[in-house]
Amino acid sequence: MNRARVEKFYYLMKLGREFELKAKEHYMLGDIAGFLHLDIGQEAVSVGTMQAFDKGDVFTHYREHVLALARGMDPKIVMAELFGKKTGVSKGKGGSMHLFDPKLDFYGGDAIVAGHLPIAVGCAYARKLQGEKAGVFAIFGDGASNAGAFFESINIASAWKLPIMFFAENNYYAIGTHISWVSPFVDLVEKAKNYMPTFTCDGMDVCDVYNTVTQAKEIIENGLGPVFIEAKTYRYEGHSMSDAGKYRSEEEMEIFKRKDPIENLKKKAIELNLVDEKYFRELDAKVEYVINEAVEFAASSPEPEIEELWEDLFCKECENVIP
Amino acid sequence: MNRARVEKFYYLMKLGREFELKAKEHYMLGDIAGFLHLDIGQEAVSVGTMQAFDKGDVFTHYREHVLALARGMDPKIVMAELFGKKTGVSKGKGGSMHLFDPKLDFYGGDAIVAGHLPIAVGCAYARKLQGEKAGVFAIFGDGASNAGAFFESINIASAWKLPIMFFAENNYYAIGTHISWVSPFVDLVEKAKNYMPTFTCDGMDVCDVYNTVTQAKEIIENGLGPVFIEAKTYRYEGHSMSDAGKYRSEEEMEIFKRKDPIENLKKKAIELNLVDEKYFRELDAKVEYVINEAVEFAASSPEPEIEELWEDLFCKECENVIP
Amino acid sequence: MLYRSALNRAIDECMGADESVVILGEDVGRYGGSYRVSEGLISKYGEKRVIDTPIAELSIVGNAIGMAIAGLRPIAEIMTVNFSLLAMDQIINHAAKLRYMSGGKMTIPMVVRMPGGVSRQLAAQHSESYETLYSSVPGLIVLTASNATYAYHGLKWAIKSNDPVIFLEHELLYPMDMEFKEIQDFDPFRAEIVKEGRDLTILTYLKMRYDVIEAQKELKKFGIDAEIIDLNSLRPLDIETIAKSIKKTKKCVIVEEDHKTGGMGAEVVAQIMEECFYDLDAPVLRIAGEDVPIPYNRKLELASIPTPDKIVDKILKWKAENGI
Amino acid sequence: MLYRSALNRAIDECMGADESVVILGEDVGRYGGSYRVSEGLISKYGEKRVIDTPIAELSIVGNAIGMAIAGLRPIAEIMTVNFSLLAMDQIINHAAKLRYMSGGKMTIPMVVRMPGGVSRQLAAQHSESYETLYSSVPGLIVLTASNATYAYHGLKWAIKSNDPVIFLEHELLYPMDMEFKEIQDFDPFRAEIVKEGRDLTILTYLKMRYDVIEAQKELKKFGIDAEIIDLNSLRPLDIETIAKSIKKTKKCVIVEEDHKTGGMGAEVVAQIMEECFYDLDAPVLRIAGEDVPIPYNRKLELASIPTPDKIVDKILKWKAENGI
Ligand SMILES: Cc1ncc(C[n+]2csc(CCOP(=O)(O)OP(=O)(O)O)c2C)c(N)n1
Ligand SMILES: Cc1ncc(C[n+]2csc(CCOP(=O)(O)OP(=O)(O)O)c2C)c(N)n1
Ligand SMILES: [Mg+2]
Ligand SMILES: [Mg+2]
Repeated sequence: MNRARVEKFYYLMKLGREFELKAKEHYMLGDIAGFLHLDIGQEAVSVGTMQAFDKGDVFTHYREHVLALARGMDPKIVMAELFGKKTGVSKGKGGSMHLFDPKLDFYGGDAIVAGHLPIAVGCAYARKLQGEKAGVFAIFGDGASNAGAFFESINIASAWKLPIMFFAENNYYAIGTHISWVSPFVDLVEKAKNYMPTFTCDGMDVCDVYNTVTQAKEIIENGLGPVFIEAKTYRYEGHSMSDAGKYRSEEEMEIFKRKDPIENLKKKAIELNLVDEKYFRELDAKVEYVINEAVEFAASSPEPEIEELWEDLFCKECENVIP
Repeated sequence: MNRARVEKFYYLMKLGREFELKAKEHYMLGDIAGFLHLDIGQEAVSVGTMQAFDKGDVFTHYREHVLALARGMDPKIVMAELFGKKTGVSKGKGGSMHLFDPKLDFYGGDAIVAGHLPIAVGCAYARKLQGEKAGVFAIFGDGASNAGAFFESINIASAWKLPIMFFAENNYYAIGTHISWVSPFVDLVEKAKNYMPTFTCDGMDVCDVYNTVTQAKEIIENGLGPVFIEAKTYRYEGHSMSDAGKYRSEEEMEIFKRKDPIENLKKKAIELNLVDEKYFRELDAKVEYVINEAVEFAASSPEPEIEELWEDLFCKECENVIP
Repeated sequence: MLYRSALNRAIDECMGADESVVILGEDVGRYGGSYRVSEGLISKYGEKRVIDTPIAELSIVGNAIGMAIAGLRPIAEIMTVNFSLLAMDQIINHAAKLRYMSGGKMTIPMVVRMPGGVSRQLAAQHSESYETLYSSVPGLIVLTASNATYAYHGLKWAIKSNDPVIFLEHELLYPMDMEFKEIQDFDPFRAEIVKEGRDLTILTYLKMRYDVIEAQKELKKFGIDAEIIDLNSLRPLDIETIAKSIKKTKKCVIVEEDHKTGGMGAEVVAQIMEECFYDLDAPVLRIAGEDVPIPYNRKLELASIPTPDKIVDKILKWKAENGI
Repeated sequence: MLYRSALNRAIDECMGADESVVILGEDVGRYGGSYRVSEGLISKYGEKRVIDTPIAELSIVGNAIGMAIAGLRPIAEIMTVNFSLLAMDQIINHAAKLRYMSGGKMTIPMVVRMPGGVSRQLAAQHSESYETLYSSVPGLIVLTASNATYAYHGLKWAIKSNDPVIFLEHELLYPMDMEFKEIQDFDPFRAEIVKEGRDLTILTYLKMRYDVIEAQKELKKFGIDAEIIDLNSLRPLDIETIAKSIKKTKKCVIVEEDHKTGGMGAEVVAQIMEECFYDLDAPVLRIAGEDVPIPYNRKLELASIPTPDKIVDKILKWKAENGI
């Protein structure tokens, strides 16, 4: 841990948290609709992984705002997407669950549980063929680890020694279903350890996530095939805005809130005398500014025109020839 | 090994072998068509499993003639089905790949690779609920062990401790694709051993198959959840009648032919002085008689009437009310 | 009665009366179902009969088929029809075919319940209506429930049926409070004449029923007396009721939320072509969703599906164009 | 040229010209493809570009999408369309939607090739034609190849296209030796007028083309001069060519192998209803497969699909009934 890293981690986690708190507010106000899956509590995973896995391709599921921000997506265009605006990263067509930016190699936002995993594997195949060392990062939840698409993916990646990192974000719940009811293992590494090297890390500790990903990605970069990382973490909110998350006990919630990734990073950094309180207040202020700017941008951006309904279905060449 | 068992094993394996050789002949003559997948070389698996797993439900794939016969299906109605006759076990509608007989708890003959596995798991769930101890037997090939349906099935069966035996009939090839090209493991137990107790047996040795299944099924009967057995075996013929099987070397073929399950059982039984040559000749004669009878029955049976095309889609109640 | 309560009651009564009825799906148990259809059932019937499954749609349907083979009467819930694409092989290649290809030996008494349709800004992967994918499959019965009465009776019928039934619901209907009628001789395959009329037959189903009812009030102001028919059953289709209405009105419109090209309306039009060609004064008008994935933005989303206003406009334009 | 050689040549030329073209599927490599379409390619282009996959259709298509995203041009082969039900989610929810829901940011240049149709006694799980399942999906281009010329040009076009193309073939066509023509301005979306005629328009595609040609010879003996149109592209549909023909003949028949209810013909009829209603002298006749899974027995199998004889009979009967 050093000062620069603390700054980056803290800033991005705080940015993610405040971004989502603001999104929640605007969901309540009706500016945002549909499914809004908050990452609150899980920021260490999103930030730690994206900071460590800073090259290569990223495939993710629908709970991806913080991952996108940590990857470098401009909060303005993410918020605008949530508002359904023309200036949004997916032109208002995707919404919260579908943030895509090929310029950032971010092909994220799949709303079919585990549906992005075979795609990520195919991308990894291509990268190997193309001689790209960085490989592919694919993140998914405990719930996804029961899907056929997940198993086919680890099987194929292992058989063909593909450069891909499977990152299991185990927050114990798939909506209201606890992983222990529907899987023989609560520890998801059990599903992969016969297939590839596995790692576990503390999903509430951004440094641990960062270090583990950094270590694991060497295997990929050295052409030694896929790796699997599991991080246990916890979402403070319900599954999405339409879920109150009542199926979890206060105690369980408390255990994780005590490990809050943002508060703990702050505490540790201050304890280590790397920075002081004031330093964080400045970062907080910066975050506030950026978020407000993002909301303003989103709110003042235009809606897409009706004509756009029929655009973006095909590439230009096809759009032109298709009657 | 005792005399009675030798008789049973030998008779059924020989029956299977001769049945299929006859089927092959009649395929060439045009009496049988479509896909015809021969089990020749693999009879020890079909017979050993069905003799040991003699209660409970059986789910299988398309390479199932010998399994059906070993389960007790009348060779007449199996051959008639291959001939597409009204007297066939599926009234000529199913053919070689679709032999079903609920009276024998034989729900076999699925032509979608691994497609029967989730169904078998559901049946096992029901049996557990109903308090039936015998459970379910599901057999599949090495190729099926790469399918999402397979993985979902072992995951669910393990999570819910269902009474089901997964039997992997590993003949190394899925049509022309060697298991080592498309799976990280040639030993399929590797895919299951984290999920449930696993066993391996020699798929060319009927006694070993029988003993292993007998041992494994105790786990199921005692309500301890699923088990997984792998048998390495080999098909002498191509994948189906439309495949010459040229992708395999003569040497490879020879290795397995030297382990022929029928010849070896015979040799061993004679060595052990359980029976003599003459005894087998009598069994062979019986087999010949039964097969000829089956062919005669099939050949002389009537074809289905055209009207039957519209029958059997729905149950009587529905057939009556559906306009 | 709430639409979702009607469904709940149907399941509850069947589970109470018959031990072999079980339900399975993601979050159907302790959570009570995404749309609260199975609320309360787990405490009444226990977790062995109200089964929380993993996120594995292929297995949900496959497992249900196996349960049916073993003598249970499973009701599988696919959280939304969008995810049923993962279970397509089990539905089409297995549930629909096992009986036929076994020469009638196998019996598959099961229901697959699925909500679908355009809800509110759920975007492309959560807004589909796959009526065509199912209603084109021999061996399946495909019912849709637009109202509490049909939801209750239709689902009960489906659970008792010995053949596989695809039971389609609509996400926007669950919380709606609706009139409810007990019906004696319930026939799941009968279309409902929602409103009689002389000038024009409007066919519809699921949530569009309500948009059509709205539109019809407006059409009345233009002196158009529309007959509204809710199809209820998509496979088989009650072409008899449709034909009778067209014989009277000579004009027909079908309103569906699904994408127009290859949507349910296509088959309806094709059957009308076969049965009513000489009765028609004008070509049947299809009012349907646009041929694009459903976008997130609300304005675009609404532009992608029929609304009462658009239904009225399109009908007026069509009448003018055809001089009818 | 053999039909399968035309496909092979198209792939071969594209792989030779463009390093980013790869093929993947079960047994496409060392085995040369179930129907020998990819024969010889692995020795020419190596196993990195001619990829033998496990039996995992969901992954075959999903992997192909990922390859496309990474800049390759994958051609995925699904051994038969029957198994594509396992890949439906990747095809419909991903390949078809990624571009749209990313606001045009994602580009998915890929082809999914699949043989289908009723071959010879392969029974219910190996004999389907799922044209409707794909042609009803916005975001997909769906082409069918009934002949070597279209197979070659159509597949080449598909490989070069930057959008996902479903390329449907028919199992009985592979070994057929066919006339082959080089075409300069090839347009994949144009229907082909196979034979001009004055009395009647017969629409068809894939293997039924040949049954229709047979039937037409017989019809001629009854003094009926039929125009035969091969649709080629199912999505988009060349309704222009169809409408022009109907304007001339006033009568239309569609012959398809797929089950009648909800088959491709339904959408064709619906578009004809929209475009040609006033031109028609009689209702469009759909001649299609029966609404049952395909049985194994040869007699029943043949009874379940159109044959030249049945096509002739049904047309004569329809003409008599409609007095045309
Ligand atoms: C194939 C599929 N089935 C069901 C759903 C509905 N669904 C959306 S998220 C979710 C839970 C996923 O849980 P998990 O993978 O643990 O991720 P988390 O939401 O906890 O991050 C479910 C069931 C879906 N989107 N896709
Ligand atoms: C889902 C699916 N994909 C492909 C096929 C075509 N196919 C039929 S059998 C087979 C090979 C299966 O190999 P394996 O599971 O090892 O069984 P074996 O034939 O060796 O007994 C394939 C690819 C199919 N029937 N179903
Ligand atoms: Mg989770
Ligand atoms: Mg094999």
